[in-house]
Amino acid sequence: MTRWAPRRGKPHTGVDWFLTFMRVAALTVIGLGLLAFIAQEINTDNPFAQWANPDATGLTGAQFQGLIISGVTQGAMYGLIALGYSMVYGVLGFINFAHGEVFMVGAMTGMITSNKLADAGLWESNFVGSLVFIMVVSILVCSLTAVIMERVAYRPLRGSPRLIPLITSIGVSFFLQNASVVLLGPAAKAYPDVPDWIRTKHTFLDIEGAKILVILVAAVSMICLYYFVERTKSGKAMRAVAEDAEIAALMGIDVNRTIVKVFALGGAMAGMAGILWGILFRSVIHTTGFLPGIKAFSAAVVGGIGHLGGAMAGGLSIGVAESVGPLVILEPLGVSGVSQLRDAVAFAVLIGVLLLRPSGLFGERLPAEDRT
Amino acid sequence: MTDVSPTSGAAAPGVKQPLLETRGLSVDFGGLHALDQLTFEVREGEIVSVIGPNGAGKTTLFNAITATVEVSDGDIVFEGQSLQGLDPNRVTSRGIARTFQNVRLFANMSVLENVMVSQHCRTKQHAFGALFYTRAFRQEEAEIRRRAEEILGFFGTRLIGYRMDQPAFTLSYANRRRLEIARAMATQPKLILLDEPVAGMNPVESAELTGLIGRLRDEWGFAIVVIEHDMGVVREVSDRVVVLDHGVKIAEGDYADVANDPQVIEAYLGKGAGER
Amino acid sequence: MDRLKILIRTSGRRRVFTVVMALLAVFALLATSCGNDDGESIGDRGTAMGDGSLGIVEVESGDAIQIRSLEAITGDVAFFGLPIDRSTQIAVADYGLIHGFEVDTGTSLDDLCSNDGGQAAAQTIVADEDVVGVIGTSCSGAAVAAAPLITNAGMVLISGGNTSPALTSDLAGNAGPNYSVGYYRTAHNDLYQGAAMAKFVFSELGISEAAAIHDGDPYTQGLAQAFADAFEAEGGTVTGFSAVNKDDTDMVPVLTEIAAGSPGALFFPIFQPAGDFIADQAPGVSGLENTVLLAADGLLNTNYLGLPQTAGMYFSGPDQRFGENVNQSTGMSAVDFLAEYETRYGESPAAPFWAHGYDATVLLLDAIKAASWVDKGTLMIDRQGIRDYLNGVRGFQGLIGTINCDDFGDCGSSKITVVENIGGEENAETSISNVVYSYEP
Amino acid sequence: MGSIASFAQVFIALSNMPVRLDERLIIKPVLSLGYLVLLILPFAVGYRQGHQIKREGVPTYAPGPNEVVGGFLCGALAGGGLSLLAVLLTHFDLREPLVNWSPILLDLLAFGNATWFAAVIWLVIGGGMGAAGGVLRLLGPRSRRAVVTMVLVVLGVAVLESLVVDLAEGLGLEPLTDRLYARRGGVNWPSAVGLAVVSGLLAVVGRGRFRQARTRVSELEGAKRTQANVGLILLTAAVLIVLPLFAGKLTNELLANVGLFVLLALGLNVVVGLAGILDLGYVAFFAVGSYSAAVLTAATSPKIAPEMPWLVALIVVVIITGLVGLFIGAPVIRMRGDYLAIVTLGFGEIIRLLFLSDWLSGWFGGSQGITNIPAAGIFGLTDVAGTDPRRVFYLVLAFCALAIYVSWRLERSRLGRAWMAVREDETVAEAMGINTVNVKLLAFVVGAVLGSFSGAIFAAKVGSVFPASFLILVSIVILVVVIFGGMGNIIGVIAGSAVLIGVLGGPKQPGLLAEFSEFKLLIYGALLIWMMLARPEGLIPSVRRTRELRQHEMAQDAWLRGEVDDDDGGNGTGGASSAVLP
Repeated sequence: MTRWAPRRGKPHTGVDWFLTFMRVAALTVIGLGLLAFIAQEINTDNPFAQWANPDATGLTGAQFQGLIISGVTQGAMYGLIALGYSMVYGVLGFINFAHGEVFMVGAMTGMITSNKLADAGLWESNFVGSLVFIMVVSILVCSLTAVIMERVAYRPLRGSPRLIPLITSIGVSFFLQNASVVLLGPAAKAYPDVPDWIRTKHTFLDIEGAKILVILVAAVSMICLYYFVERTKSGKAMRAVAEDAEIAALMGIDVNRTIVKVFALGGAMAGMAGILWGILFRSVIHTTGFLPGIKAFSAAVVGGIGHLGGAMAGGLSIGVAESVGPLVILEPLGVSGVSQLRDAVAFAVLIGVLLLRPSGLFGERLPAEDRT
Repeated sequence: MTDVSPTSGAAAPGVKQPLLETRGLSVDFGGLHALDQLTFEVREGEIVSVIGPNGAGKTTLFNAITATVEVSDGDIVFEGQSLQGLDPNRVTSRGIARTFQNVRLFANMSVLENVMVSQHCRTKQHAFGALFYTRAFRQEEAEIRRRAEEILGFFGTRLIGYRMDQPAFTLSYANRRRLEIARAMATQPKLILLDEPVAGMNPVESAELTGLIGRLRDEWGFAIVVIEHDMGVVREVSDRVVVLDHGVKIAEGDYADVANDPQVIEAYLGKGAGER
Repeated sequence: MDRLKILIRTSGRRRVFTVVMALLAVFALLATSCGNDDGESIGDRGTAMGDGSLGIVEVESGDAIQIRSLEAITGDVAFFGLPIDRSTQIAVADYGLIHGFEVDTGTSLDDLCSNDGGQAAAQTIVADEDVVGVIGTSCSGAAVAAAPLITNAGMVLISGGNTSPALTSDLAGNAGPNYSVGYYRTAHNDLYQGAAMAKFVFSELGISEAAAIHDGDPYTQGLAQAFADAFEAEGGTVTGFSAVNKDDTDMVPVLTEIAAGSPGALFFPIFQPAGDFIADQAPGVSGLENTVLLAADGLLNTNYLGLPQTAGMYFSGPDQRFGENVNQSTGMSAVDFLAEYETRYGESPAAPFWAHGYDATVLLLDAIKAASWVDKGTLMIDRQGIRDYLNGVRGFQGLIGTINCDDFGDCGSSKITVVENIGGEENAETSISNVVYSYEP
Repeated sequence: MGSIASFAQVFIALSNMPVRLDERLIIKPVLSLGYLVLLILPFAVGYRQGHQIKREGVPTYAPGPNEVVGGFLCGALAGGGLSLLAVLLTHFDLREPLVNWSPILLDLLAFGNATWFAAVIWLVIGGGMGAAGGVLRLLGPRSRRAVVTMVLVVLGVAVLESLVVDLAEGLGLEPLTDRLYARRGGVNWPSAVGLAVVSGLLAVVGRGRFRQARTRVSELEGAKRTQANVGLILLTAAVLIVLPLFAGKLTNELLANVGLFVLLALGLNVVVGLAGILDLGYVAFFAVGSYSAAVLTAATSPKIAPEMPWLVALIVVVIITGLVGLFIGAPVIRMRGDYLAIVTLGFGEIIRLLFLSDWLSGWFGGSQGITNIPAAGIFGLTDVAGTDPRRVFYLVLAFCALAIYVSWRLERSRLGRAWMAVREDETVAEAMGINTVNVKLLAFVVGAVLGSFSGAIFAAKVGSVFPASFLILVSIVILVVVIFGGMGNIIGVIAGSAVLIGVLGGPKQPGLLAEFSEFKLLIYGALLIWMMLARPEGLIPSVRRTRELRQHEMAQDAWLRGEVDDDDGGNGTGGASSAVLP
């Protein structure tokens, strides 16, 4: 279905007026919140800091830094997951709703393998080796899950109306989540204990080891992926299929194979994110993948879907926004219990971006049939 | 470039007022000028053909008029009022209807429904009428149906009878083209834009449709703009021909003038080519 | 109506009408004859309690007395409801026959820890008119919807897990908004626990600035609120009151929000796994390095106490030093019960309310015994008698200690203790009885 | 195929389904529900392997003993998975990650005997079921029908025991059910045999009649056809009105729950089925309906407590939900379909979080919800509350009738046609003069209002509202119901709710198979995938939807029937044979 660019101009219908109003209102709220926050930071006693929230206290520099780092860590994982959404959307033009569950499968695999390793005593004696091992296992399992998913649930539906595979993927997501419940039980499952250097803060920037690890690994994975997509033959085939599958097929590219590779690659990134999640939080449950999955999709949209760098940037912005937003914007406005609303903030970012800049921060790259 | 009309307003006495004018219309696609400062007009009851090689901006012109593409400069005036800033559906309700080059019917709706739904902007019964099944609602439904059957009847026996209740995708190619025209007629326009109406038809069908285009004007009083590649059809139907190349109008006039214009020949066949 | 003729080939409208009316009449007769067995004699009541005002349940010879168990036995709160459900089964087995009749608990029902789940399950219970009493629910939210249904049907609902003040009273003689006559509980009222923790923090630890976090569950929110209110009543300042979502993992934002008020103590009466993350991440947040962490019975289990990050934390909860207590009716001691539980289910109870469930069941069975008599081989149970018995319970010795029922169904022990976690997996069991403060109003 | 089935068998075994369901007897003392779930797959595989794809020109061979042998092999392979599992269960301990890796499972698989017994017996059982499937292929259509009916009736009667008993009690047929069912559940095996014989005979005798009647009705012309349809509708209505009088609380509660979901599904059907907008946050309107009804009627509502009568409150609720529908709809309505889905999901979650939040707890009670919501008074005639599910059902029925009327009228109006056009091709619809934004927004609002009815009834029924009732899960379940039943088709949607919510149960409502409650979400997920792959048009499809999804096949069929439109000679570039849109 072709989508035409709307004609530029003043708002001319009720809906447009309403949307403009909403845009203005959203920006006003953000602006007021930020101003109130800044006022708080300057001096908690000034009247502007207290106009909405008389108990305003402001944050110390260390607290603010802690927030940012936690947001960036979280965002790096969203970014890794978002890559999968972004690549699949770029190639097939549909949202693989179940991708978040692939991430959950990764975290679960990590939990099982690491516990087995801990039973054998290897986890304590050779932590780094074990870590690499569970990463490899998780990547393999997740790629396999993603590929099976594609083969069983999505390939037969290629070419059907675009909402059909989306609905199917909701079913897949539901199925995987509940398969985990019935097979592994509904309780949260813990990773074995990690060495102190992971748990404690380091002198470097005063960050926990786990967070440094997450950010580093995410960066490395991103670079590898970028290299793969831009430089290798398979990567070029992927880009060609994303550009226009029919023409790519005419050029002798095996489209099915390429799509399988895309799923495998997305799965691998999700598997990596799953392990990082496990190391950072040391606990996993069947719902681990659901909300992070949706947020990661939001990240892909925010960054501009189909754009790899955008996915990472989007992940970081969603992560930081949901970490910082409630405290910096909502609390100075007198909203109580703001941390409860962080998911709401993450979704609000998605809605806001789609309202203000529907093609994302970096512009979207869509399959031929979805473009103007 | 023999007979280029004056830009606007200065219509010669005795000539009908322009129904549609474009004034310096430009459309850009990321640096590419799909339309460049295009100025032309259509008068009431006139059939104008727009021709030009592939990529000349013909369909873009239609898209610009029907507001499905962003206009970067210039203005479109219909019945003395600017169409700027209107949504596509508002343009249609002002009285401009179109068909699509690649036939886009509502494939799963029946033939009759395709025509009925296109009367949307000319009818007004809303949810309440439907819910309470008011007299006005029933009358309007009956009227919509009658009108739809009348329009389908215009094409002879092809689209009526049992076929009215068949889904549109069961139609043959030629009948789909006809249904597209019927659908455009159902919006009760003053101006119809036909995008390659005979493409893909055999000579018999295409001759028949050419006749229909004339009857559309004569019997229904529509002004018509046709994009067409088939020069036979163009010669047959056009009062006036506009030639586009790379978004620029390179010629305008009656068929004979345009066909002999060296610039047109060059645009079609490249430099140094002979008679077509 | 006459269009029906095509399908029902009858000769006229009148005939259809007659047939339908006749059928209706027959069914109505049948229906009334089924429900009408009050005419029979009820025999000699003897000393059985009650006045028959809520009706009498008859259990024929060979049948069993029907009670039900309604707990949260699936999903993420199963760890909480399952031990109560199991202790009900054990109590029924221990108790033996009542006037020579067996007791049947039927299939365990699930309250899904929610109001709609509770109502749906309650509906299945009340559909069976032979049921005399229900042990449940686990979650207060479920009881809010289930209690009216169950008590209206003349049954009693005795909970071993509900703690919300709304279900009974505010402890000052005012019925809570969701109180129903016929509702009882052996679990303590939240107000006790909130007050106990507040007193401990303010007087024992000498901290005058505290904060609280809940997770949006009615139970945790109620308890956190009770703590905050009691702490302010003590003269302390509540510097922050915030909430997380149950599936949150990154607690840095909420902890930063709390840290902005620099509290001396942080009370988070929530569940696992969110509780793990708070304990783990709190020391890393600037401003909370030295804050004392406090939690409640939702986290008071060996699994949580064994985590490295929870060493030194304080936990409030019902007095769990059940060791020396013996249930006066069955003679079962807490130690024996735990042994029995282990043999039956291969694990120790995951949440502290097993004893409350056991006592609740025994109270119900005692009440049935006191309100029933045998007439010609049929057991007659007076529904009102069961309530009369429960209203009069004073000084009953149960596993949880001495049980007194007040006018609003609060039968629980009001004794709350605070324990300190010694730290380390190996000390988890000991930590549970490492009482550093105990409270009784 | 056999090996896939064997994986599936192992999955089922490890999901704890057999062990959990073993308590529920189907046929006493032969078969429990737990074993039943392990028997279905080998049978299905055995039947399926004899499946032939019928093609013009390729001769079809008559099914012979090959089918039985093939069925046996496939079935044995499927059963073999369990044999292998039994062996593994004895020799390895994987209880650590797999919680159901337990001796109980082994015991179940081995029927209490040793491991080797389990290994052998499952090969035999699997093979036997597979062969039975193969044999079924061999039977003539008439006897096959009889066998299938027999099995389905016996299983149906056994599985739906609680419903049958409840109804029988109301109708005074207890003696019959006492004989049919054993004391603690399950059909007595002699009765099972009897039931099988009777139903088999009935199938042979009756099925032809039924089909005749159906063709007779479908052959009726114009006015008479409508008459027949109206008659059928009246009959259904009469049954629905009379039935609850004889049903017990259990059945009525079930009917009321199904009704609430029918109402929700009808609302979502307007949005998804008619206008083609995939709304994953539909629960938001359910929540808004419930909460606004609660705030308006309950005396204990925290901020404002106008204590309106329920019917008056309902009018306000409709206005509020309509506005919320506009508020949510306006920003999303121009988005691409799949973005819209995710954003509505986000809105659904935002709405729930707002009701839950401490911030707005002054208005909506936060996590403590709003309790003590009074019964819904209907013109002072009756009070509808959860204590009497029968009245709830009648109330729901009335609103369902309203919702059906609304969707039925709108579908056949100018607006309905516009929705269809928008669903087909939005750009063209706009070019044909349809204001797509307004039209879609209207669908959104109509859906919202229908959902709010369900919410308002829910609040009065349960007597309290808590945020936990409005999880994303509810949206997904409603979507599954709509899709399972058949998008865009009112009857399909109703059937979908009845089957899924009635039998399996809703998100918080137990269905007839309460034993399945742990597994129902898993089954929902699997069902959604399977429906999309095998029958995307749903259980009872709407004609239009089928066309949409199976355009190619239908066009081909039409061509084969010679119906296709080729009177023009069909020799343009797009002739009749390619009469399929891209």
